[in-house]
Amino acid sequence: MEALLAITIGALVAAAVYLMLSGHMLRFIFGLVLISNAANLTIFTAGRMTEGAPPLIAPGANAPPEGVANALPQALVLTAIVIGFGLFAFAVTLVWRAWGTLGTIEADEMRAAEPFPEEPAPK
Amino acid sequence: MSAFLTICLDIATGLILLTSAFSLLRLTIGPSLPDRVVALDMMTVSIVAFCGLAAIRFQEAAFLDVALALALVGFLATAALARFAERARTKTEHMP
Amino acid sequence: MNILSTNLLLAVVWGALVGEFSLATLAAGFVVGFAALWVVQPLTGATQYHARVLAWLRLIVMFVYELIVSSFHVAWDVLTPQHRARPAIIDVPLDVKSDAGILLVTNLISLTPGTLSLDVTNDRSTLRVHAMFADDPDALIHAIKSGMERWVIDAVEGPA
Amino acid sequence: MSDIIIGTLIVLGGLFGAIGALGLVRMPDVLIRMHASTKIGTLSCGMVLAGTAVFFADGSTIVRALLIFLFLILTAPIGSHMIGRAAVSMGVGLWRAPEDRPREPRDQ
Amino acid sequence: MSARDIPAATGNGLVGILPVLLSAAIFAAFASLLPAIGMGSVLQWVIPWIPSLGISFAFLVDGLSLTFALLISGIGTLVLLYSNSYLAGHPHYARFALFLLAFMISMLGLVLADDLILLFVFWELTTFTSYLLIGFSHGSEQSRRNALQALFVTGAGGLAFLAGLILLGLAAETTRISEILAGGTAIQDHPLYAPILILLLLGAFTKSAQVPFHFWLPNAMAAPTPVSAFLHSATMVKAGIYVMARMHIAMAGSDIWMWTLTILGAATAVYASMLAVRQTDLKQALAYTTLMALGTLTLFLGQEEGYAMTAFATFLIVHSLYKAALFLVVGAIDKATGTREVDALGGLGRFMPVTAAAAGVAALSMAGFPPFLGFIGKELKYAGALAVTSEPVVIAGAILLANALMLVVAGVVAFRPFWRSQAAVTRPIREAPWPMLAGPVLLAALGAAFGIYPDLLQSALVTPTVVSLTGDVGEARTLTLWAGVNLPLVLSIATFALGLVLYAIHPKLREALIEITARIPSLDRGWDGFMDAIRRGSEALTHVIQTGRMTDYLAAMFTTIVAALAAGMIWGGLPGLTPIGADLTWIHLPLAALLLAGAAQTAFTSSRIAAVAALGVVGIGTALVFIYFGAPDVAITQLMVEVLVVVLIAIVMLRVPRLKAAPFRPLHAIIAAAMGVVTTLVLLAVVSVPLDRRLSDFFEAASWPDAYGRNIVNVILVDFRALDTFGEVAVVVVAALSAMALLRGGRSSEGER
Amino acid sequence: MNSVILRAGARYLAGLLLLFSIYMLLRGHNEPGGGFIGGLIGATGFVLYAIACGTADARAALRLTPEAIAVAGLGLALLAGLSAALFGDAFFTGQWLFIGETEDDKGLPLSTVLVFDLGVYLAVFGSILALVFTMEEEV
Amino acid sequence: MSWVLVLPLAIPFATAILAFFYRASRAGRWISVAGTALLLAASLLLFTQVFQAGVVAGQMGSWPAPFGITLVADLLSAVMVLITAIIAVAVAIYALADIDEAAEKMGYHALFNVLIAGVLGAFLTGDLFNLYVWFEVMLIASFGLLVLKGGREAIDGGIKYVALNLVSTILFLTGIGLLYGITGTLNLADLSGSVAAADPGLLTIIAMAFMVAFGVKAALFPLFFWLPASYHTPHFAVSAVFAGLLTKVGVYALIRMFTLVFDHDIGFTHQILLWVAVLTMVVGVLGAAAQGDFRKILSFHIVSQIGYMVLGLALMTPLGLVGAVFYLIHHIVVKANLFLIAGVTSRIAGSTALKQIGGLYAFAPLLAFLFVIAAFSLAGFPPLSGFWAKFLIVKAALEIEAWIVAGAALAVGLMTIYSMTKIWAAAFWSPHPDGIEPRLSHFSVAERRAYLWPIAGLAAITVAIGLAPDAFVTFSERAAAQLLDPADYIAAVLGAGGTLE
Ligand code: NA
Ligand code: NA
Repeated sequence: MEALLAITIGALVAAAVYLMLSGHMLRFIFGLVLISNAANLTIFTAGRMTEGAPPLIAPGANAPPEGVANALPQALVLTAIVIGFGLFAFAVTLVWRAWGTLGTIEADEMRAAEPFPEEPAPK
Repeated sequence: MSAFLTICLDIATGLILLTSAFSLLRLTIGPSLPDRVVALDMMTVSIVAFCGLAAIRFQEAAFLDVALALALVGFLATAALARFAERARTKTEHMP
Repeated sequence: MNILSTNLLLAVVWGALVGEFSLATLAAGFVVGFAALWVVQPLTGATQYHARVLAWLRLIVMFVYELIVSSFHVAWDVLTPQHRARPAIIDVPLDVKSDAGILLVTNLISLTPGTLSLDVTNDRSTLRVHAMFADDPDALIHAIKSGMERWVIDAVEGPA
Repeated sequence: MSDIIIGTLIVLGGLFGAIGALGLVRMPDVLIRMHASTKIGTLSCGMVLAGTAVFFADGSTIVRALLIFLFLILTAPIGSHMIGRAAVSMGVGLWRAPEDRPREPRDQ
Repeated sequence: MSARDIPAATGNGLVGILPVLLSAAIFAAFASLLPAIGMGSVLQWVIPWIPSLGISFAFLVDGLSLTFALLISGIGTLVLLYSNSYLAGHPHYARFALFLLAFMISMLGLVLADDLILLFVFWELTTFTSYLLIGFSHGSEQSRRNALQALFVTGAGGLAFLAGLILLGLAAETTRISEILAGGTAIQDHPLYAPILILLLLGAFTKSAQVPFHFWLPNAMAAPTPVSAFLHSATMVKAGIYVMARMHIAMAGSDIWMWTLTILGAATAVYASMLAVRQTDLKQALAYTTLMALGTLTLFLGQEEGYAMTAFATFLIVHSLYKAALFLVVGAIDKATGTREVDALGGLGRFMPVTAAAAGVAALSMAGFPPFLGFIGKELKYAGALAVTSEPVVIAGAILLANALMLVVAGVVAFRPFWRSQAAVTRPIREAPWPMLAGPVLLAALGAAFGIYPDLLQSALVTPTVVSLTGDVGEARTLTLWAGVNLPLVLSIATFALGLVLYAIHPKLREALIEITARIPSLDRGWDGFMDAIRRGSEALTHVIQTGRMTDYLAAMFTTIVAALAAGMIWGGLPGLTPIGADLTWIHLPLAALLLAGAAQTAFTSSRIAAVAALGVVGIGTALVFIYFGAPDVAITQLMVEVLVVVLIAIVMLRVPRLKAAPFRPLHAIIAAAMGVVTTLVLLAVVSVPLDRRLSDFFEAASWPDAYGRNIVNVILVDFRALDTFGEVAVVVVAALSAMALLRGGRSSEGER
Repeated sequence: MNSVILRAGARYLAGLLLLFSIYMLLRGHNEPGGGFIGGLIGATGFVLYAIACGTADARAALRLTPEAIAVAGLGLALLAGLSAALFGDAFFTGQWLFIGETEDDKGLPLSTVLVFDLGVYLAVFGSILALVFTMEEEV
Repeated sequence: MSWVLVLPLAIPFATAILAFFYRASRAGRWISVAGTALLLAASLLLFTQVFQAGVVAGQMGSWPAPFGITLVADLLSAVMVLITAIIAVAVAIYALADIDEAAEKMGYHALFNVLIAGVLGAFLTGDLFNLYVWFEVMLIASFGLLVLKGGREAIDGGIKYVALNLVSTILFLTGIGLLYGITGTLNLADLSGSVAAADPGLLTIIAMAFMVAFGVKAALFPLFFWLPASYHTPHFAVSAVFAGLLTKVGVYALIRMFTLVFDHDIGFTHQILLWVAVLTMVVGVLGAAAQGDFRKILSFHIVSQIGYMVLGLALMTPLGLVGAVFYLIHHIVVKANLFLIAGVTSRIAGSTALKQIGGLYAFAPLLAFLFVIAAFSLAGFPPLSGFWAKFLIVKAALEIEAWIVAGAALAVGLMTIYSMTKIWAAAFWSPHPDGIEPRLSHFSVAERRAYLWPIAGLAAITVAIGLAPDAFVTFSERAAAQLLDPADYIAAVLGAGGTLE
């Protein structure tokens, strides 16, 4: 499954990058969500995959049975998901505010901070 | 686990994945916004079922916790999108 | 609902006695407590408590039954090549007033054959229903009012 | 014995799910599709969960399965109500008859 | 603010006096060293500064450095005294005096430093202080431009100089100058000798304004006249000369040294004289004669012969004396009349007799008339030129021409304004106050005194300087007014004759020279174009790179990622890829298919809702992977987050506009595909090697017995790696706070467009 | 959203979600769950409430401002980590107290780890609500 | 032992939390000042310990390395922490005058302190994933600070900053996953040993991912776009702390990873770094030459100067690393200060656009003096700190006969002079185009103090480094020696056991 997932992740990344390059900030956000998922899956995959054996210790036991899934990547992914959500939440808010303030959703039309040379800098 | 159950499990899993696939199809073709929301909702429900099947397949009841959480909050996505559908009508997207 | 709290308390006591607070033991405790309260009913005075609990039970059973029936209904329509549906949107007057009642009625209507709750008007007087087989709207309204709504009123607001 | 019950329940659950989803694809208008998804989807899920409950047959699992089902029948109709209401308010036309099927408005 | 607007005042009080006293004290201190140095001793003073880099506060006083030190502090004192009157009442006089004093001290540090890096520190300090002084009249655009030009040219040379010094330090394995010099010409055998030399000369030539870097010096005359007198005649421009002289023992003697210095020195001397004659502005004319002097000094440093060395030492002093005097005189004229245009001036001798006298004496010395020191200097020049090992005739001829032109300039500067009668006097002219006279008079008088009594100068400064240059006291030649009838004397007479002729035809000569020099390309004319080219080139480049378009930025970033990873793969090679079929069961396929379908739908749909829903599908698919591969906690979190993502996007979509159907973008698709491919390849390679699971083994073993938790993932989160979780929680909280600030803060900025 | 049905359902669902979230928080150390998941679920409850009844009602139900809850949660997590100093241990060293400990049963565990998880819960809960409420109000 | 490592993290967090609750009152700002002062004390304590006793390491949660998270300070970390604390104090004081009440109410002080905490966490952690977490803490706080000002420019700058940084963050995360996938560990000291067993080719590929990810943070060519697009838009206090610290965290991470972990194939990785560094220097400085705004010029110069630091790393010689460390120290102080000065300039002269201002030399000589110190230090004029920084790097390049590199470094120095004098000529020397007299006396006494004390303090540090560089060079030599031979670091971390062994 690692190999299949590696290919799938590649496809997710490709889709995400294509979206992020579109110039439409909403599509950028979609790409961001996709590529975050891809990154999380990458960590998960790189930590190797074990079917259906969550790293839980049964009551009465001192340790999980042999061959449970690798717990550390799971913890890392969980952390990454939550951080990713925080970043996403800010980014999506920013896009919204950009639409409100700059009046465009097209990234390449956002030129307030870096105006075209012929335009006078805004005061 | 008996061979019968294993086969049943494979069949059921396949059917549930088919459910997801059909939902995905509706999601893709739309055409209306509510269509897509319904499709996503259906997909959420199918994942709940999938969790149940996974719990049996791996004899691990912990997967039911996933199902439980999803059953509770999956509705929220549906509600948010449905509300969007309704409000997008009334509050047409204006240039601020 | 004083008696319900008493019953719940009994469930907790049961859990403590069994030494486990799993939901299963608590449920068992609730049943035991229900029985106990029924037994001591003469002491606490007559209430509708037990009748309503029974009404709830009926509601649940009827509901599961209707859900299964309706699923087969729809499944049939899905699997057969031609669509038999003659859909329409029908307004049903509502008698049930409480939040819980309205919620239950609309939910049950949605999960039972041929009908889907669309909305309740803001004055809570009318329920809009999408019916798949709306050849006879009046019959449908009657079925709802005497079926689902009745059961819900019995369970939530007490039997008439 | 229990394997047969479990197997039957989950296969039926899966079958209902697939049929419901097929309905989602096949049925003529969005409100009718919602009939399919709301009712059959809930039932399908309920059956699989019942199978799970039987399989584990311990209190905590049964309660969890029951709870999930309860959540589902509580939320699914509310969801369909919201979508349905939105669909109606958006003017998604009702499917009438095959001979003069109206064009459905697209969300774009 | 020009000088004439300043109301007459006697000075600037204590701020004016203190620097004069201070520099006088410095001068006196150096003067007190004269006997010891005259006896041939060398004083050294070392305190450690940066032992880790082998750099110390090392100072060395020998003939060469003492000569410079005396010129610097002596002329500095006079200039400060002069400035106090010249800029009397100037609102920024304190800054002026501070900068001038700072410059003087830097210059002293430069000539006394016995450490390469210490020398450079002072070198750059002189550059910097002179920048402030040149731009002292900062209100004028021209002033600012010229200050920048001086800084940029000398700064550029300074950086080459630094490289040369560092290399020299590396080659000599010491940064102590005295140690390098003690090694004699050993450094010339080092393979880096040529680069070191070229780099050092680049520094020296820019600083000393040698052709072709000469153009900044006349422009630097934008500075107040006392500054020009001090920096641009007597001191700073001689820093390059000093360094060449300082390194003479170690570096001179090679062909490259000799030819470079001789040719560029001679070229500078001749060319600068022509430019000087061309000028009508007195200060500009003097500026070019300074260049001529510097060229001559460079020329001499190219040689090793005793006459050349003696000529160098003498002319160095001569030039400083008369040139500083003449600059100060020009300042007095400017201050008195408000102009420095030679054609507008005349008849000042009646009103400013003392100034006129000082000017006359200094000019005679400059023109090389006996009995002034200038004459001795000139004689030695010819002697030195004739002693040049190759092409002495050409060199002597060049000097002759330059000297004749010098005579013309001397006449123009020091004679005409005072004694030409035709110019109309438009305002009352008064003699300059005594502090402005002290300098010219004293300097001119010294020129005369040393001419008449050359022995004094010889023993005190010239001979010790020659020793510094050659290491051999026997190389010092005698200074004398009358050395008999010899070739130098003949050349001197020829110079006078030619000079007087040229002076007579001066107006025509000037026009002719204007035409000739106009045809010679000058870097100054190119300067503004050069600066403009820098700006426009930078703008063009920046416009290409920093386009302001985010898609360009992102495309560049992704391309870089692909390129970097691909380069790594090509260089390092992939160890082998996991085959697709490994551990694959049928159930994996629909999982992957779900993810792929969701991703494709998100990428290509033009319906927002479809995209969001498809995003949800990917989220669900991801969660399914987590579920299936034993990560319930992660799956729950993923699902929760996915739901919230949908909720937030749904809210946002109420405001932002719909997607437009986007045309297919082939370039972006290629970048995207490449990103996907490299990701897949790397991941396939990573999972092909076995994983070391010892961290998780530890967590599994310790989770329950030591951390009392049975959910290992949770124990990792809240115990084993709690710090991660804490940081993560901080991220979430701050994200919320930031987003709130953005949402609420934005209210006011809406509609600002 | 102006829906009688949704509003009626939201009250129950929100309560249910809140309850469930605390359940997930408390069991997280031994079963799937924990502070994040609990906080996320709890927040979804109030988000639902806000969608159904408006943010004003939801804020009223919450009593404290969500951002204050979030920052307090962060503070609580920090305190849980710092508390190890009182016992002479390193930052974030868990301190455990078992109530009613016996030979074969550790009894009811109370720990700084749980306090930390509670801080995580509050921080996640408050943050999400702060974000969503503000967004809702600005639409 | 470990608490001395924890305090620099805990103090800013506690400060942030307190400042948040007092954000609506004036107390918030003073909490921030007091908190950063306390932080400075704690940082001094840490620095002293590391300086005297060598590498300090502590295991969080008492779990032994490599299982638990390590906080560790070698000399490089310790000095970065100290400098960060100094900048924090300076900016906290400066903020008293620069930050308006609206921004305070929206939580400026909390965001600022969290940013500092994130920076410090990045410097102190000995764990790769934990480094990622601190990067994120820093990043999200910087997002908030960046857009706090609102307005078109800040939002536009914010969009680009956020978008490009998010890409790098995700790449970093992916890199961590991959590195874990081949080594099975996250502890940096442990990684240092574990990579020996890994496939070198694969390691090189992953190293490239890290190089790009940190390259974005450090603003290397061609990944720096976000910086000039955004740094001129926020409050001045904010851009000062960004300019001083954020890119330097990227540089720090590059130094740490490419000395401790990715030193297996220097001939490839560091050679690439070398040319990237040269291009960064050159492109950055040319970018600056094209600008006509005080802050935009400074922003491009950050890019350019980062090139020097990375050059020092890329040379990977003792002297090169000495130069890199020294450059870091110098640059943080100077660059932050220049942005602070830009803020005062803007307040009294009305703008940062060079064409629209002037007269500062005539009317605000003190400011002019302080600017000269910072600007000419940046330009590498002796005897200011920047000279020694440049000197070390150039000497390191010349030492190994990297002529082109050294030449580029010197030429870039010249262009830096060009830019600094451009600012000087336009803002200070030339008269104000509107005839305004930009005087410091326009401020109230309290404002003037809040503005000038930090600037003067940082200028004093610049001068001190310049005049007495030996201590700093010696220090940098020790730090570089630790980097080149991380045995002490590794021993301190892997030996810093928790309670369980
Ligand atoms: Na958990
Ligand atoms: Na920065």
